[in-house]
Amino acid sequence: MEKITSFSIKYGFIIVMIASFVGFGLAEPAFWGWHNLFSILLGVTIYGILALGVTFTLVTDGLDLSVGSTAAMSVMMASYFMVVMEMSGIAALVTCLIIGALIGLVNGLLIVKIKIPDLLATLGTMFLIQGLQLIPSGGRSIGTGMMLPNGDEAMGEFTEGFLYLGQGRVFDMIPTPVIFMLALGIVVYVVLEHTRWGRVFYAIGGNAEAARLVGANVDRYRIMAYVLSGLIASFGGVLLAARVGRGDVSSGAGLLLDAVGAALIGFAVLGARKPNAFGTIVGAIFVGMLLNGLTMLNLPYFWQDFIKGAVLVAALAFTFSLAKQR
Amino acid sequence: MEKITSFSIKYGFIIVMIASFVGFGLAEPAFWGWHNLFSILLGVTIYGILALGVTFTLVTDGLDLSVGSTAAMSVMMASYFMVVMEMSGIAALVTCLIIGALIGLVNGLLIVKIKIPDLLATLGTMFLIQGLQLIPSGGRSIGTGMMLPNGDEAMGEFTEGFLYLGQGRVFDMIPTPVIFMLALGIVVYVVLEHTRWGRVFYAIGGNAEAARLVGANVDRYRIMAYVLSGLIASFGGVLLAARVGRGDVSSGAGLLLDAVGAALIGFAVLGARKPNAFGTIVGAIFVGMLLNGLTMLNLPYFWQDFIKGAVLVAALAFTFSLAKQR
Amino acid sequence: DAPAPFDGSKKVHIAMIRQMVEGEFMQMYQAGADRQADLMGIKLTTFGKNMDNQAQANFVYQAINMGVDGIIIDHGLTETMKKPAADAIAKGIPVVAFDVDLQHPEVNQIAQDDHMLGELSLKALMEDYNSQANVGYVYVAGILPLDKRHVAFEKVKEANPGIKEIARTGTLESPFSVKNAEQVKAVLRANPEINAYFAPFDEFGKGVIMALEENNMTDKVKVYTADISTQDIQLMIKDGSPWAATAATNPAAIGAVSVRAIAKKIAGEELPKDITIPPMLFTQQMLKDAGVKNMKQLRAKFPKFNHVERAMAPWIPVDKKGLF
Amino acid sequence: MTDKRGIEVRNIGKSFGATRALDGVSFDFKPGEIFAMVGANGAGKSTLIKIICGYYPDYEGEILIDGELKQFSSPHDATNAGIATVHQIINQGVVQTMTVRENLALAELLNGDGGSVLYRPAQIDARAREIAAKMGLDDIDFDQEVSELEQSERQMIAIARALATNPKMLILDEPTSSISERETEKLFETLFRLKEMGVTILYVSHRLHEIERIADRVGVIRDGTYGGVLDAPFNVRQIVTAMVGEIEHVDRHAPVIDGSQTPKIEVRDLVIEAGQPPINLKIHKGEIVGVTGLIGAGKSELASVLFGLTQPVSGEILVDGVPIYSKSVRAAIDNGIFMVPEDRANNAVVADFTIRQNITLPFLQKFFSNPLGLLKHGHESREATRMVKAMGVKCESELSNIGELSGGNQQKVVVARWLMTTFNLLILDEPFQGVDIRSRHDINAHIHANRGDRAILMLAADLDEVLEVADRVVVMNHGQIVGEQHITDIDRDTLLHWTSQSPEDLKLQA
Ligand SMILES: Nc1ncnc2c1ncn2[C@@H]1O[C@H](COP(=O)(O)OP(=O)(O)OP(=O)(O)O)[C@@H](O)[C@H]1O
Ligand SMILES: Nc1ncnc2c1ncn2[C@@H]1O[C@H](COP(=O)(O)OP(=O)(O)OP(=O)(O)O)[C@@H](O)[C@H]1O
Ligand SMILES: [Mg+2]
Ligand SMILES: [Mg+2]
Repeated sequence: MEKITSFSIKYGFIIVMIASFVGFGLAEPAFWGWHNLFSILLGVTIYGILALGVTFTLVTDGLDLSVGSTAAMSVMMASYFMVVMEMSGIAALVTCLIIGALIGLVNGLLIVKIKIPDLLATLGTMFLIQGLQLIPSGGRSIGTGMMLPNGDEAMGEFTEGFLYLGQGRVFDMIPTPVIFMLALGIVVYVVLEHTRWGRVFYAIGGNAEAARLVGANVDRYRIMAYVLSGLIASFGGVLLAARVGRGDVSSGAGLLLDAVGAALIGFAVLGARKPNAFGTIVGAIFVGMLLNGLTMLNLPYFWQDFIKGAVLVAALAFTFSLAKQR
Repeated sequence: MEKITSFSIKYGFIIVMIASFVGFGLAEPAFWGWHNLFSILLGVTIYGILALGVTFTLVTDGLDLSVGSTAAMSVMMASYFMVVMEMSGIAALVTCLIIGALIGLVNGLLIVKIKIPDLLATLGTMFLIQGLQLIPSGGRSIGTGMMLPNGDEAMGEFTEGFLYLGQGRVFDMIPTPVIFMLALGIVVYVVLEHTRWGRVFYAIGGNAEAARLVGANVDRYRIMAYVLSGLIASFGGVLLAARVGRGDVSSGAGLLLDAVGAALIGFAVLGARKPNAFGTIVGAIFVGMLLNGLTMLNLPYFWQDFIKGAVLVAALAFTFSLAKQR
Repeated sequence: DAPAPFDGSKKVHIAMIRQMVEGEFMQMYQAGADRQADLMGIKLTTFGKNMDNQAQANFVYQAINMGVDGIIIDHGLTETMKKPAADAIAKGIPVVAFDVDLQHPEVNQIAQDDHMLGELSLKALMEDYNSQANVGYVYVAGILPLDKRHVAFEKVKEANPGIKEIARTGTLESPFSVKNAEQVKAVLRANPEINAYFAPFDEFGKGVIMALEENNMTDKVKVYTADISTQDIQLMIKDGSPWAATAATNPAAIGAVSVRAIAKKIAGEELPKDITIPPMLFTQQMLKDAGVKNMKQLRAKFPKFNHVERAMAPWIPVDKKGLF
Repeated sequence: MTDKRGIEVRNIGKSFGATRALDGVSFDFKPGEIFAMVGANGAGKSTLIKIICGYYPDYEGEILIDGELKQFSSPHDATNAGIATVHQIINQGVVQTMTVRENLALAELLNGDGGSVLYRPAQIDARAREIAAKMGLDDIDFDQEVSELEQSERQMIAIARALATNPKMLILDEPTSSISERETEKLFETLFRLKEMGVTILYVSHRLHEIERIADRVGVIRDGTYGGVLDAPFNVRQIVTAMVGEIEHVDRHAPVIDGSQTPKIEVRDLVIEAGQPPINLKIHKGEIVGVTGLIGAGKSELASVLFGLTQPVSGEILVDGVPIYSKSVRAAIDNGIFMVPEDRANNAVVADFTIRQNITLPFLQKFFSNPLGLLKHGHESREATRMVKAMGVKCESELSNIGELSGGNQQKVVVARWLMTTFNLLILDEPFQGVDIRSRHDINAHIHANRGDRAILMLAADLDEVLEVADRVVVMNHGQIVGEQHITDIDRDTLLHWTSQSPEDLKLQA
């Protein structure tokens, strides 16, 4: 009995995932195609990446609500730099990452130094950035040929290299963003689970006071978590810009909730009951797989939110109720 | 010095509020008109009401992310009941409130009984309801004359009385939703500050274990907080339906963040540094006033998000940094 | 010789109250309206919070409180906006509406001919495919212009049994194009027989294009849409672009028409109750032949698109340079 | 030439907003001595410690180590300088969500100066074992999460970790407040060994008998100011006088028990855990019964059953001869059974509530008039003020947040909340944890003066504490009651023997 419970907690989620994988494939063989599997992965890259950033803040017992708008900011800025200011792709990339890290730094300082609770501080910066990102372009989408305020046309273009970040394929097969997501996932996993820093992050999340008293520089680590979150979010935004090929004003909105959702589903993976990189990625992929499969079965879009929610609730209820029994 | 600090903490927010009130009026005299002031209040009713529900959950140290979609659910259900099922306005109202309370109950049980962390549980129900609300109408907005799946037209109508909830004016002057918001605000204020239930809610938020050991039925109170949050959110949804006069699919979108924002700005009002009903309402009105004033000054929409965020961050930074110095 | 109050007797103040503010179409509409107001020396105040219907109703009252001379209502829900509009008219403030039926005899209705928009795009499709096509469709119910275009599609399917709808998706979740692309990709995998796509809204169209590109299917499926913008043009003229045709009105022109219409009303001039703006069809070939790369050039090469001869008057200056 | 070695603090001052916690305090701590620091609750002991260990980098005054001026900007700096600290609040010393292993090796895990950034499980495990071995903690499960551990085990982890750093100075802030006699002995042995090795030990405790026994010198802090230093030999009396002045004697007036009377409270054949022998206990009107026993002897479990927190397997609880059944805390309270729990910070205090709000919490209905249920401010304020006065809580006003009070004063508030109304049984679980002698005396006096014909059950691992309060001492061991003595014929040796019997001995007796 004990064993069954602990097995269920540990592998229940994975089993459900495999079962749905098999189920979808039986119902619609195209689901199992290599190409489709990569499409699923590609579909979750952006919010999967954001979710990795969110994981950092969750681990330190915080939460960054500004990741969605930071990513959107990055989309608009990357486009603005290349299209209007005619910067090179690499310069645009680096500048975006710097901006993302700075946003994270501001969040971190507000939370750690001014001691504003995390939800409040990041909700504030979320609104702030959401507005800020639209100011340079006056609220318009940014693409080559767009009219500038002085009546000229913007002549810059997304560089080839930059577009490759979002649209390239490695070995003509694996989309580059997928590589980025998996690589980042592995890095975050290793950092959190197998380095001392990771232990410090978790220790701070468990008891910041204790960590401080044994000599960890808690403030610096917590700020670092937000900086990483901002940095990763802006990288997600860069990939999104590269995929879309222009600065689309509608970018950020849905990203936040999807990213937070993925990170939270990660709680249920392998019965972790705490934020963890592996779970985050698996959670993101699971949601992507469900949406892909259900679309193939021609389920209307509003069923998708419902199912996303039902899965999240079921996974959590399962994990937590079993864990409680133990 | 001491005195100045504590005065600033206590009245800083109110002073900024009065200053902006004066400033807007000087720039645009129409701002001060009675009618405009009621417009401002009317503009914040829906999310102000939702924010009151959020306040309950914040007080018990939780957070209900599903309020926005509960309200949206209520919009769709009210419309469905009246337009498709041709129920009376009062029956639709009551049924919606019951649904809202039930959603809250589910949240409460997930959190208290299965012990899923609050953010996770309510994020799950948020997605779930967001999908669920669209299922009865197949994802379409609900209005008189809409096509039903069987090819008939829906013949029901929003009743006069129901519409009055959202569009009526008391003394030909004060919009009914404003009355509801203020009345509900007063009720929530009295309950939280001046009844023993409120005291227990706060005690639970401060130290749930201590509250349990002085005999409070902590589980019941926490469930109650979510039920109230759901109930209030669905009431907000009913008012929204009555204002819009139609079951519009896009209703819920911005509500969550605006409601949470208002409740959080409430932390800064009178230097409370904790969730409180008075601050919530004042926070909501402040944001509404800013948006109204800035629109009058013809500021583009994207500046509004920016300013909303800047105000939130500034108010919080001010309150918390001063409080820290003390 | 302009009529009062445009004779310089006072600065006319107009409110434009919007349901949607984001997106290319909406931005161009705004730009057109701003430009026209500028030319006429009108103060134009824009009210809008994206997709917040009750806020839109509030804004009407706020505009009334500000004592504006006229109100343009741009999109919105009939049920929500008809009462505020009636209240404004009762206060003596004239109202015109774009793409929302306000059900009031004194409101002039401006609309792009959405039905025709759908028809034109589908006509191009039928020509290209000889009325035999397996069509993928992107549609979200409950949005008025999309619903009208949807009706056109239903009619075409009825009249042409060779046009088959194979699958339908659509979402308004942002980021728009990416979320739609994910869905379309899954549909294309599950239904390889699809050889044409009807996505009567350019934001949907971009999602389809992205899906085709990422699936390496740009040579297998052609896409038919509605609306046009610089970015759309860029995508259409790209080498090997699957974007075959789009039917569009000029949003900037509609913006200008809206301002002219309300101005004429304020001046007390005659104005037809319904002002419809006819769309034009642009095929990939037309654009390539004309060497058009952006909206500015498009307007220069297709003057009919730019100059919508609606709500004109000798005293109203029009934008000759065609800035948008 | 004075000896420059050791650690010297000069003219230390520290304010928290309007509170002046320390003002011009100077001490010198010599190598190879155990320096005990005493002072009433809120005197500033913990604050001084946090200054020395780098937690509060902004203070007035100077810290010299071996004659050299030092300024630590973080606990990390202090650790590097060879200062190891065990803090008063144990839960500030462990990370509950991590395993025992990780907690033992926490310093290595979090700092690992110069070492690899990689987390090396094997290394950490070895280190954890080494640390555990020093304190004889080998029987603890290394993979357990600390959240599942007892308070005493948590404290042992924190102590073990501090000892393991081979410090130059070891600071212990009330290390014995929640560990048992046996563990205390082990700790003292270690301290004596470290002393031999020349380590400076700064020891803070409210258990003055301990100090009498182990300290070489005693430094006194009085209200944040320097209160003098006593050199050995000294006795408890002298320490008390130096600390808080003379303390008058508590009138005990143990009631005369008439065995034929119905006891106020009777616990009859109560089985708490299946398979355990039943517990029987009578408490008469006006009687204060003290229960002692080692950590984990089952005292708190008995208390939880009486208080309705957990349900017994079988057996009865009778009040005035009438069986009652408490299926919840509320029901227990309604039956007149109250409890002050042992873990004050986690289970008793609502830190961001005012003193007043904390006092009135269990009996809110009294202060909220029906039917509207609105608060009667005046009534609440009067009652709270009365209790604050009666218990001698040291505070600015009853509207201060309780979180700003010192531990002892918080404890007085927590006790006060239950004394507002009449009761049948008051359970005090480790009521004097971290409470200074004066406050203990105040609480004790108050309880004695107001016992009336009610029953009081006091649970404490420390025999001295029990003897201070109880009329009768009951010893628990492995979940059973193994013996009792009246206060008039106490024999310490027998009591200690009872507490330390092994399960086998107990079986033999049975
Ligand atoms: N973080 C803080 N903020 C405000 N005041 C504080 C803080 N820490 C301590 N104080 C105040 O400083 C004074 C000294 O407290 P401290 O904890 O040092 O006393 P102590 O001697 O250790 O008492 P105890 O024996 O109860 O542990 C008290 O008045 C306390 O209220
Ligand atoms: N939360 C718990 N989880 C696991 N075991 C527990 C728990 N609480 C108590 N126990 C076990 O129950 C037994 C009695 O513990 P109890 O807390 O009653 O002891 P105690 O005599 O009150 O000691 P203390 O001085 O620590 O309060 C011990 O063996 C202990 O390990
Ligand atoms: Mg202390
Ligand atoms: Mg105990």
